[in-house]
Amino acid sequence: MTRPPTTEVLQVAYRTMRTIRSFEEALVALVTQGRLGGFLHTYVGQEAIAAAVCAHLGEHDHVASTHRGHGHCIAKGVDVRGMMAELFGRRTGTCGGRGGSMHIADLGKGMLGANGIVGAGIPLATGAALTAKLKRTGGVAVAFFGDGASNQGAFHESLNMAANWSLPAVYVCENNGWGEFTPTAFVVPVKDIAERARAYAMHALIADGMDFFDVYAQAGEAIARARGGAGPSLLECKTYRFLGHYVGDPLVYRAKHEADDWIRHRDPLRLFEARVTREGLLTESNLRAIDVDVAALVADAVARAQDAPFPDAGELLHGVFATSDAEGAR
Amino acid sequence: MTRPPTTEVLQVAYRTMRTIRSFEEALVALVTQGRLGGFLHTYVGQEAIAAAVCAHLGEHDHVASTHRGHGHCIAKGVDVRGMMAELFGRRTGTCGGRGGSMHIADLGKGMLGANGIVGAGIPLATGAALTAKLKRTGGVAVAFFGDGASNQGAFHESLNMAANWSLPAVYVCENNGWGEFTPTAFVVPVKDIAERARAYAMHALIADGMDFFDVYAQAGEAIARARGGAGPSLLECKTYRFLGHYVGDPLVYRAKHEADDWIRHRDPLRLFEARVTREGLLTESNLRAIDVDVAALVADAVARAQDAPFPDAGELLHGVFATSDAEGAR
Amino acid sequence: MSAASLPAGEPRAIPTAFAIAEALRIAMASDPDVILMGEDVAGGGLRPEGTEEIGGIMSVTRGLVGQFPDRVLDTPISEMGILGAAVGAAVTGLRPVIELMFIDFLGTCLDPLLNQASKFRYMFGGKARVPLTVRTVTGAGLQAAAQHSQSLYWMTAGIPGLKTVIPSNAADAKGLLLAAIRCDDPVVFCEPKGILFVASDVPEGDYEVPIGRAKVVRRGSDVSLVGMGATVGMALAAAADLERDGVSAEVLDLRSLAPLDEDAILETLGRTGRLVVVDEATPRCSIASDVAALCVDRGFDLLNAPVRRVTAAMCPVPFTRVLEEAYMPSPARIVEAARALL
Amino acid sequence: MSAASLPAGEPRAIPTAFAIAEALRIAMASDPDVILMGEDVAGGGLRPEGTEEIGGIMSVTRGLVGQFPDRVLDTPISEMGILGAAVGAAVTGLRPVIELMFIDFLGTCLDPLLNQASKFRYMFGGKARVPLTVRTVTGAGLQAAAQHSQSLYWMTAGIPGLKTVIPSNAADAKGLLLAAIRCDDPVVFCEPKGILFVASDVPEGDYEVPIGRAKVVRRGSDVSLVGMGATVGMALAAAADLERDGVSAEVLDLRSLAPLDEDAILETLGRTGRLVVVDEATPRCSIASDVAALCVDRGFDLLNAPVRRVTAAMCPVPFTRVLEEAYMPSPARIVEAARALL
Ligand SMILES: Cc1ncc(C[n+]2csc(CCOP(=O)(O)OP(=O)(O)O)c2C)c(N)n1
Ligand SMILES: Cc1ncc(C[n+]2csc(CCOP(=O)(O)OP(=O)(O)O)c2C)c(N)n1
Ligand SMILES: [Mg+2]
Ligand SMILES: [Mg+2]
Repeated sequence: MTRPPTTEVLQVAYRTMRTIRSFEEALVALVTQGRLGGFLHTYVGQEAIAAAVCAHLGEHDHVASTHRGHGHCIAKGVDVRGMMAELFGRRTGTCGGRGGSMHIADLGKGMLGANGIVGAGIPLATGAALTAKLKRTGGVAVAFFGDGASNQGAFHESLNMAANWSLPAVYVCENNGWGEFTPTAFVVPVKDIAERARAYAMHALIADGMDFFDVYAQAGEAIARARGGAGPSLLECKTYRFLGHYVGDPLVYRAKHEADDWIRHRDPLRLFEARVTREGLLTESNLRAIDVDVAALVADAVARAQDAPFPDAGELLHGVFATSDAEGAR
Repeated sequence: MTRPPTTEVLQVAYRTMRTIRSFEEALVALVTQGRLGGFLHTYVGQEAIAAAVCAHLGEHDHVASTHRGHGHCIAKGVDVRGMMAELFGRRTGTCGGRGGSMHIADLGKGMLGANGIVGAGIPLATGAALTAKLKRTGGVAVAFFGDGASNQGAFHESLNMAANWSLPAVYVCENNGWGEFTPTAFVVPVKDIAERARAYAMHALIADGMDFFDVYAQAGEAIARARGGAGPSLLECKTYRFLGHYVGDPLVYRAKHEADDWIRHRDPLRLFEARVTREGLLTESNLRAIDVDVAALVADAVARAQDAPFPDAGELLHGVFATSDAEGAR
Repeated sequence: MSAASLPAGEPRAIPTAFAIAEALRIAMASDPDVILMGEDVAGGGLRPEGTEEIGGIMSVTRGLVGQFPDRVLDTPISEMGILGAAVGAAVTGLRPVIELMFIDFLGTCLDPLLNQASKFRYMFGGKARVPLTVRTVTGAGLQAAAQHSQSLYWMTAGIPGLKTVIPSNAADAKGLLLAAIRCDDPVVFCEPKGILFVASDVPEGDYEVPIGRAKVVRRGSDVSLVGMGATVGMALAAAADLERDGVSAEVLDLRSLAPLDEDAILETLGRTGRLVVVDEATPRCSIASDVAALCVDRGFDLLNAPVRRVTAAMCPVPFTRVLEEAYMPSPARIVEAARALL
Repeated sequence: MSAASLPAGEPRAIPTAFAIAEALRIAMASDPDVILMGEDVAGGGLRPEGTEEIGGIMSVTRGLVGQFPDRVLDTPISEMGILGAAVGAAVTGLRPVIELMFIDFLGTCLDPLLNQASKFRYMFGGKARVPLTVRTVTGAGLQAAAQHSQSLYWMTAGIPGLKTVIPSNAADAKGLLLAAIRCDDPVVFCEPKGILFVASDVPEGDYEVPIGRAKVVRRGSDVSLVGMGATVGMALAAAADLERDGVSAEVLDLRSLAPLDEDAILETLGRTGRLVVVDEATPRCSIASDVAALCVDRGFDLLNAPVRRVTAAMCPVPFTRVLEEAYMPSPARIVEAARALL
């Protein structure tokens, strides 16, 4: 049983969720103004999952993410200014402007990267868990991925390996009801993706992905199991993607009322706020202070990013290889 | 419920099993004598499965096979003389000598090919089932594969697709306890591979793969479901590979008594013979007559194969493309 | 049934994406065995009122599911399963057209192309037919970054038994796609980002552009610029630039990467004696290298100068605009390479 | 820690497979982060009495699990999972060495190499290290047929950010593998069937052969024969043949396919003016094409004759011996190609 979150955990979690929300609201605005390019996928609506899972992780734990990676990066402690600069393609970006939204990584923070290949993060986290086990680091590795990714062969192969080797890994499936423009029910014949754990005799859990407290509890259990040597788990979080698949998505394929219902009644930030204030865990003024902080941080990130220099075209071939003698070599 | 096999079915089945056994015993001898090369994987011990499953199939049904494909080919009606000539690399071989053991295919007989890539036959059968469904041929497609192949991503993706589309497919996993030189239990964390069907809400069955009658009954049910539009099944058959992984395998990795127990007590041909004679379904003389026939057939196949011509080196580039103008084109 | 002889109608300027859609519609209408499969190509079947399918990430298949409800199939995100099933369907009587969203995803589904589709006919003794088409988006230029911007057609072109084509304009896209779908061999049909939303004249009706034939798209006498897909436009722009300096450049559009039209390459080399090949892909093991190697082999006596390859840089595709531009071939780089040969 | 400076012991003639095993043993003994993963590399852990592990299909890893029980890991038949996990392990502190049984299986596990291992460092702004080695068997000649005989190293060599090496003899195999394992970049290490069980002199002890450096293995002045892996032996046999006719052939062993040692190629071309490149792979998008293209680009002024490519045929690998022989390069075909240049 996971202990209930402390006040500090709640403060950090709210800050994380609010930062994700504000960061991405800023992105949508910037794209609309034509100031940002590339393929951007927002995490709005799913914030509670990254915040609650990462609340149990330290810097020596690893996370592998997806194309929808901003939330996981922020929750894992990647610097928001660096992220914004990255999206602007600047030299000061997390990846020096070379990666972009789908490739933000910060290995020093245990963030193995967003990933443009659906399902590809799952084996990466499995490998990080293998390192933790063999080197006895005490670390845990978490793979975040979507419902759609659970249809990839890499999912199957990885969970099987993790179960065989009893790795300290947690597989967090964020089931948001859609894979791009196709409803999950159309391509996944089981009601719960958690059911798939049976194919590997793996521990499975289901959480309400809109409820920070539920995800916190379930993820806590899964991560404690992993850390304690009891092996991997599959944690399914039921959630919803509030915005389009990508920024610019015309959203013609989704009934408007479907999204409206979720947004109105199941917004994870509003649910969180209602509960913490109702239960006296945090005060309204605590929350508003964080909002102010976060707004300032995001504004500052944008301001700095757009003033930062671009990389130099002459550096095109830098960093292909670690062995510098081969740099740019064919 | 599958109706019990008729006398005719039993005769054909015994002939099939005996042909597989004799064909492969001949191969082992030929390799030992240095008369055959290439990578050969024998089906000895697993004959009841191919015979019983294919007893329910007609020429308009399709089968996809594995590296261990001789048994499936023979059971699906591929000409034994052509197969032997193929292994000898002759022009008269099923594939003109170009394919070899791991690539015997006969599309006219509904045999989509042995396959050198573990797991690769599973999507092929899925596609054949899709054709059957869309073209309303009434056909069924069967994928044979090993326990080891159930760890491949292609297995997961294919079963998921088949379940989603309710395809007329049957996935027959021949669990022989080993994948090459590694015990199944070491790489598959579930006791029954049939359990994996749950990940797709798919119908699952388990049969004793050494017992023709049991496989016949279970496969009959699965195939009838598929043909009747009730969707795919996963049928696990528990079996054992009597010989090495490949012809020439030193077998140092397997305890001798393990194989001996199976061979002594669970030989599918002997179990079949005991039951049909005990129950008066076939007579001893029926069986011996078939043995004589089969021995003659195999001997003739070998004799013809070794006298048949090799292809001409000048034909190296023939048959790369169906559009002949591009033959040999770069 | 070849439609090459049918009268093709009047041309209209439409974007390549629309020309592709037209080809799909014609192919499906003229052959009931043609099916489409891919992620979001139908978009979830029966839709709630007021919604529409998006028709694949580039909206190319939009509207097709309405016209051919049983033959446009949404798939799970299971590229290996999809391509493998497509091969199985192709050898059993269907003529599948697969949408592989980006060619970068080849990493998840190479086996059905590498070891199955391309080898069946040969390996089975010349007896199988594998009428499979894989449509896939290629190329950089949209800041789609390292995993959504590659030009991996060299990987498919290098596989014996597989054909790979790449149009440079909307009319060829339509005709090549019709030819690909009707071909009894597996064909990879590349849809370069750089031309997908560019409009050009496309004839109405049913016609095919033959696979395996390059086309001279501009006559010239001083230097040959050999391009493919989006680099043909770059080569034409470079040729226009060169013309201002009095240099006459011929432009050859390969159209088919495998089989390669070797004769057409040698013919243009014979006319000019100088050749620059322009390839959106990275330089190693590339179509560009094959063209150069052909010139120094069968074309040796025709050569008056080195053969230069203008390609992408030998690094992953960078995200930021300034690096992505430096990474890609460009008219300026072509001009520079050509000038150095004169 | 580079071991290049350690004194290497006396050479003994051992098969390449043993030299590879020796390199693995040394690498594991000298660095606790080195792990081995692959199918049957350990063979099922605790064994019943009287049984032994087979140590991978080529028995290369036999005995290693006894010495390093926690670091030799049997995997399921899950190449995508294995390679993907290896990338994850490599960026988090291990130095994995993967056995991909045959390079033909690349079709099931390309993505971790194509889109992950090779791109991480660049895409993450030059900040990741991916010390991953993939050992894999390549080549034809054992009648292993179309799906177990390919020389697909062109596919990995063409990927930016990935290194690909291929030894031609046992001593290089040992030194190149040690260098590959200790390299902080991902390296594909090819083990050609044609040399795996051929014995040659191998020094004892710990030494590295640097990645990216070709080696002249025979001096000559009339024609250069450029080989790699098993074709080096063929080139040497051809050179011996040519010598009987008074033709002096130089033989260059590429050893590293990516990066390619361009200078070494141009140097040998400079010495002879004539070049034949011999590649076990199919001709399209090949290392052979790259070498030819280099010659006609930077080496144009050195060329006295066409550059010929002796490669496998552009078809799947046939099973029957007579066709497999016709398919593969051979000393006779090299001699013929070289003679035609003189
Ligand atoms: C291998 C691969 N196939 C397809 C895509 C295109 N694609 C990007 S996101 C996406 C949908 C993913 O759905 P899901 O896993 O549910 O994640 P979500 O977008 O809902 O967060 C698809 C198909 C891809 N990037 N990689
Ligand atoms: C993709 C792939 N990986 C590995 C191999 C090598 N291999 C051939 S057979 C085999 C074992 C297969 O085990 P299983 O599926 O249980 O079939 P069995 O041999 O027991 O019939 C392996 C690993 C292969 N051919 N293809
Ligand atoms: Mg989703
Ligand atoms: Mg098995």
